[in-house]
Amino acid sequence: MTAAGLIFSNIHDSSVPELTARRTMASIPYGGRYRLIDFALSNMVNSGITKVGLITHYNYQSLLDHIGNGKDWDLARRHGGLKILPPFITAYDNATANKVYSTRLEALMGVMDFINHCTEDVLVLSDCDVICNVDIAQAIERHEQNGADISVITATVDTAVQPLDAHAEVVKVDAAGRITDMATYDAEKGEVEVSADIFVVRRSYLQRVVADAIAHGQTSFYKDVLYRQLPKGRVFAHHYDGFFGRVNSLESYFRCSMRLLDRGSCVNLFYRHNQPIFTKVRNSVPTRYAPGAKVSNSLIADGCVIEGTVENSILFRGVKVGKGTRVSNSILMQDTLVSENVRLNCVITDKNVIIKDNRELCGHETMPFYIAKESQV
Amino acid sequence: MTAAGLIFSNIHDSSVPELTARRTMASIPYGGRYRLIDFALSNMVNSGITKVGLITHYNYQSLLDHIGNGKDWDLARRHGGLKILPPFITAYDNATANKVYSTRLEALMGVMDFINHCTEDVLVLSDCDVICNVDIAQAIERHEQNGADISVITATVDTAVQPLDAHAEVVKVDAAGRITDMATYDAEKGEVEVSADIFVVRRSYLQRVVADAIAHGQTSFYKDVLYRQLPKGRVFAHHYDGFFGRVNSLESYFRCSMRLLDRGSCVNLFYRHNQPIFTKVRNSVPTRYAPGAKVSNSLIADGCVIEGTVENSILFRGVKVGKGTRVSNSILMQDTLVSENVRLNCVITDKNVIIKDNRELCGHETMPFYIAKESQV
Amino acid sequence: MFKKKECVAMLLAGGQGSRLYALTAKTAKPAVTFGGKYRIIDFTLSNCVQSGLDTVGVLTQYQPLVLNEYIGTGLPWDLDRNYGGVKILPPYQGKNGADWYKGTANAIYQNMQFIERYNADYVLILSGDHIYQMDYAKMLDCHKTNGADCTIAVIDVPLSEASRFGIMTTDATGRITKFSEKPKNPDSTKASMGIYIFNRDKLFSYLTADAADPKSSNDFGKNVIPAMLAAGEKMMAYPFVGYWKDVGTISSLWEANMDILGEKPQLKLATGNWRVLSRHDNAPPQYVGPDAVVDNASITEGCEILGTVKNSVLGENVRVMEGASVVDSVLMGDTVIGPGARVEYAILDHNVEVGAGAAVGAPRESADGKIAVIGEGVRVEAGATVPAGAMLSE
Amino acid sequence: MFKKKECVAMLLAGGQGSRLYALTAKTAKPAVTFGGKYRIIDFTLSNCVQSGLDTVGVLTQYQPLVLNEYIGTGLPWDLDRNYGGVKILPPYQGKNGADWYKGTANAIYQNMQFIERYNADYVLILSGDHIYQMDYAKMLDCHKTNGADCTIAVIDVPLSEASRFGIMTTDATGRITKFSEKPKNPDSTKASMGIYIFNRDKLFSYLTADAADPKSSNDFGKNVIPAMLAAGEKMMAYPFVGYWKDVGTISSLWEANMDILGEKPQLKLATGNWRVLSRHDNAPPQYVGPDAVVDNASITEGCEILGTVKNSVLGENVRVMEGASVVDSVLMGDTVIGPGARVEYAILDHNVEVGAGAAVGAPRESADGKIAVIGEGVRVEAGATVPAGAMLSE
Repeated sequence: MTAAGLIFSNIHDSSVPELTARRTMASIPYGGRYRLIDFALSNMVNSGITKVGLITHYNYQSLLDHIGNGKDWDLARRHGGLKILPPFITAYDNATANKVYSTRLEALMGVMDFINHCTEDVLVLSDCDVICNVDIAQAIERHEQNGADISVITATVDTAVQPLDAHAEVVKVDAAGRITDMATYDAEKGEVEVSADIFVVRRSYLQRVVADAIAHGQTSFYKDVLYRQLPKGRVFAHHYDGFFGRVNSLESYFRCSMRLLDRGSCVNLFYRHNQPIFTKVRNSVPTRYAPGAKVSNSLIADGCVIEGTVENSILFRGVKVGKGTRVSNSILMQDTLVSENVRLNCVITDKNVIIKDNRELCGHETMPFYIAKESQV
Repeated sequence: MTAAGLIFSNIHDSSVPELTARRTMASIPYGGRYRLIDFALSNMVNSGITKVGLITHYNYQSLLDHIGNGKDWDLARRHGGLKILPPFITAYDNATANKVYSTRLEALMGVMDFINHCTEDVLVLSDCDVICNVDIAQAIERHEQNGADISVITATVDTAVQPLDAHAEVVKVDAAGRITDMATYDAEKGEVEVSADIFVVRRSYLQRVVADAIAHGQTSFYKDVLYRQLPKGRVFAHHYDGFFGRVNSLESYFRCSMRLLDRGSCVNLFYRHNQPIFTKVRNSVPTRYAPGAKVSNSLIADGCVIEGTVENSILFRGVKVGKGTRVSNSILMQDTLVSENVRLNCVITDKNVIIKDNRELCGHETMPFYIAKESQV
Repeated sequence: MFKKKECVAMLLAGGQGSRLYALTAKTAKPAVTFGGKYRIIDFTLSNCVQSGLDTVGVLTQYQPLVLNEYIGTGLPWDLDRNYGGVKILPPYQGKNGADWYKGTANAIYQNMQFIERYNADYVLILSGDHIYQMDYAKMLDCHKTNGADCTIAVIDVPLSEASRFGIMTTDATGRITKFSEKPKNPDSTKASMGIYIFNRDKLFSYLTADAADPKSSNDFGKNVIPAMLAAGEKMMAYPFVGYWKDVGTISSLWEANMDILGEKPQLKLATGNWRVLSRHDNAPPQYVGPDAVVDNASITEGCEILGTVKNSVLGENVRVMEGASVVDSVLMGDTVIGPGARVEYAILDHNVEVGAGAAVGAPRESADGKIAVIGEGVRVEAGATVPAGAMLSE
Repeated sequence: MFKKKECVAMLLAGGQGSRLYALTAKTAKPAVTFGGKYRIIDFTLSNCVQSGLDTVGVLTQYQPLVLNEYIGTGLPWDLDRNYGGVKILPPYQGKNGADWYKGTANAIYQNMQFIERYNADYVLILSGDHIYQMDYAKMLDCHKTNGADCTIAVIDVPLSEASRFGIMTTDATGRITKFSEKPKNPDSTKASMGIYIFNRDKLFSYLTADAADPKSSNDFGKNVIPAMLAAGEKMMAYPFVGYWKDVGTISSLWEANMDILGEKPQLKLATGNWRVLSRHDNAPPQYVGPDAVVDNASITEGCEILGTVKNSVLGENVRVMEGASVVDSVLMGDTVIGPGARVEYAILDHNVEVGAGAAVGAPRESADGKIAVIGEGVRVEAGATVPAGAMLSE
């Protein structure tokens, strides 16, 4: 079975307004050198998919900068490869002029041309707010064996550790893997099985249900399409049990990031056999630990210069930590400059932030202190 | 002097509504296998420019398909290369939300980030409605020698052959090459010197005048910026004397195309030493002339199959001309299928048009008959 | 980081192709131009890509410069990949000295390290000098389904011609029971196409044994295949039906070119999504002048036809001037046929210039099968005559 | 269609680098890892790209597989171009037989065709085994301004060391008046860096004469440069000031690695827009564990440090387990230092495994300059001891 991919870059942007003020959910930096889209893209590429449509609506300049020509994911191809699907806007007034899709179903309607021109048997749909490393090839194989219309990747979430919100869809699955029920998360406690918002769909089936939804003026992919298909018994779950994180608030972003400092989780996400996570290659120099630097329990990207103390933190590329400075429990994004004798605790700095000498900034793990892009403190 | 390029893909779209209904001016097919943007891009690449920003506003899916990852222009690079600059739209309401630029100056304001991040000394600005093959490297050299702020590429147009409209800017130049006066075309007859809408500008100067124009709420690059700079004496003309065509109506599109059947003009445009016109490579087979085919004075792309008669026409890739058919004075775009025993005269077919057996369609050179994309007649 | 590849293709492109004489003086046979805008190797490379094989080692030895330039980064075939893609594998100097490739098997033997890097389970051995379109993925499926050690693609040839080929005798299941290289009295019409799929480990052990045998000529057909057969390995034939031509001689090269012409060409260069990919320059569309006559011809970009072209295949940038005629000929490209010149029943390599009024070749009816061949860069003076069957080189 | 290139760079990368012993057993010297995430050749390649030279021929001969894979399509250096870019130029078999490269000049001689294709006016000759950052565009400007036939980059060396180099004596204008290869009594401190710019036609005529001379050893330094000087060609010295190091020996390789460490490193890998480009995998960020000690070190992606690292350079995917210590050492990558193991004053090639509790090398103070070297793929058993200055290979 051949497969093509389709990635929604903006869905759920509004959950994390701080980080998406000038970027898409897809281009939120994560884990020292990644952007959230790297997970969706790598999952597809690792499963042998070589054609991916990337649905963009707004704010996607930073996403285009990250993606470049797709070479870093080996998707710079003459045939297939990565295709940007911009919103359909025209200069002339008409029904669709200046329309920016807001739901998954509307977005699908907007890219029916792309879907119709594919020749692949199945499509893999993915959002960008989940962090996982799924063997999608296996899911496609099962999809075929099951004779499924739609297969939903699902994961088990312990709500005590990862709180959920109403963006999550809870699934009930029978012994054969069939999804029997599906509902928006409603404050259940304990371990719940949720959709990862990654779908394997037969292309012809998707064409039909989307056309039908258009005809009926429907708007929700879950409520109007998926829910109604359940009784037919051809919607299956494919359980994934590796690292699973979902970014639905600044706090959950902080929590999902800090989970990487648990070595087991980090290895589970990044070191799966034959499933590397690809990202844009930036020609950074190695990180230099100056004489006298002290670092512990931290994840550090290349291109950093560390002269002070760093603990329980994540440093993105090009971060500088000056002498006499102590950075604890913090996330410092690309090219953050922390000068000398600074104290940071539970702080998130966005790109190109400058923290001057002798500053002391302190948040809390339930309320990290976010410093916006290019701020100087 | 280092240079970067900036291409406006949508300016003047409204001049040719037929051809831009679902594409940009930049992606109008021309000359059998090209799109109009190929001229702007090739001019830049041939002058050694390796970083080009492509300003897109609307309708740019077909442009993205043509450009791909930029490999065909050798612009698929890690550093520099081709950068798509999409409109700044955000999901959140604010002053610039859903704003689609309509003038060159507004477009420049929208991409100041790109301009500010360039490190090159000069920028080359180009529209997509002119067809020419200019040695821009030479223009940049003169620009430097002249100590110019702006150099405008100009060409001589004989209005008897190529009618002009109010989009054209007429320039007056002194012996030293300085532009002394500039005005919108106002029905002058005979040979007039007009701007090709290609500019070489010092980057720092452009930053300053655009910032100034923003501060003063101005909107026109010509009227508010260029006209006012003339008295300072640092605006120069760089005369170009090769093939020059400008598409400002369907009729002028037809005329500019037919000029390629004059072998001298065609060679002048396409065979300049070290200045090839690059375009997207499509893996077409060679064109096959079946036994009995008759072809004269025509420009024919690869991938055609000709069984009938073709005269004074331009055939794009993948066109089929059936037995007993006669195609005269026509432009058949990509994958047009002309069946058997058809007569076409002064017809323009857009992509994927099908003309069935025994049809007879006839326009006039002053009023070519345009058949829209994917029509069946 | 090398991700595992199920199957790696090894394309033997080192042959000199000496029976193409002037056409292979400066270039290896796989790089010879075919069909106006292709090189012979394009067929095999395109087969690989369209069969989903994205890791191809190209083994070069003889005059590789043109081939190296042509393949470049692999862009035209979408083989410019971060992992895999097309890689040129020339002979090299190791710690213990230098070795040229001694035979087809030896060439693969010296590059086992390349195959190991991708940890491939299967190795597909190809040669770069046949014209055909084949889906290797189906052959691999067959190989796996059969649980074979080696699968060899075969094509039915007329019994009268079978003695020119390596002939496979098979049992009812398709298992090869006998292999005879150019048998005098062939007992089968299944000819080997020189396309082999091997299980990697089996291949390596036979190659290692073959390399240790000083008497071996290190050739697949002569040594490795017979050795495997003798040892009772499971070797299956994979029947192929379709156009297939060895273009190893002047006349077969001419014929194959002519096969792309006609009302219904025998050799289709594109069918559905399957097409032959090639590297070509960005030349403008072809121009056919007011008084030109073009009848039954294949013409490509950059050509300018002012005279007559009949039953001919023209490559890029050929100019046929006023009053000139080109009949029953193959012009590879970048060539000028001067005013009033006549080219008949001939093959012209790249960059040939035929001066005004010159005559190359003779009408096909009277040429008695003798094709005139003009090598790269040759200039035929104005008014000169090149007889049928002549072979000119620089 | 080859567009003209003003200057083409030819990078000699065929040397064995035998004084690096175990480190060059399986790979050519230019492909040896340096500074944790670079190969030695990255410095020269990056210099080319950042000087605006986009056409680079890399001449390979000895153990080219690793180098070929590493350079690949040229992507990391933005040299995967449609016109120009980086091209590997191995020795090849021509119509009249096969030739390995006999010397540096012979390697260029055999590839004159490559330079001709780009119709270059100038040829820049480089070698791939020095660590330095230099803007060749400035050198070319100088060459043109001087109207020179050949320009040679020189660096000032201490008079005491001058006898180890090719020494140029110049007049007041910088014109070279004398060239002495490793002179006993040097009369100048200007040492040749082995970087030459030639006018193309001059170069070709001297190379052709050199190739015809059976007594020549076909070397630039020994034959071509002296011949040009003797003939009175205009040869200019181009002075270079900055970091420059020949990393041809174990100790110089170790020292150059250490030069990227410290409060203010002597060797800066990136300054402003100028940076050394390299190919590297997509490894996750480095992890420094709760009890790790990292002091004065350069560490790159994919590393996991649970023990102690001091005064050391670590390449990709090095794991230093609990209680292990790495001091005064260079670990090229993909290596595991087992729990409690100790590595001091050593160079470890890729894929080395040091078992738990093993000891490699001796403290620098007591090692008497003897660096322990462990070749690619070697496994040091748990508890084993590898003495200072030992040289292990697989």
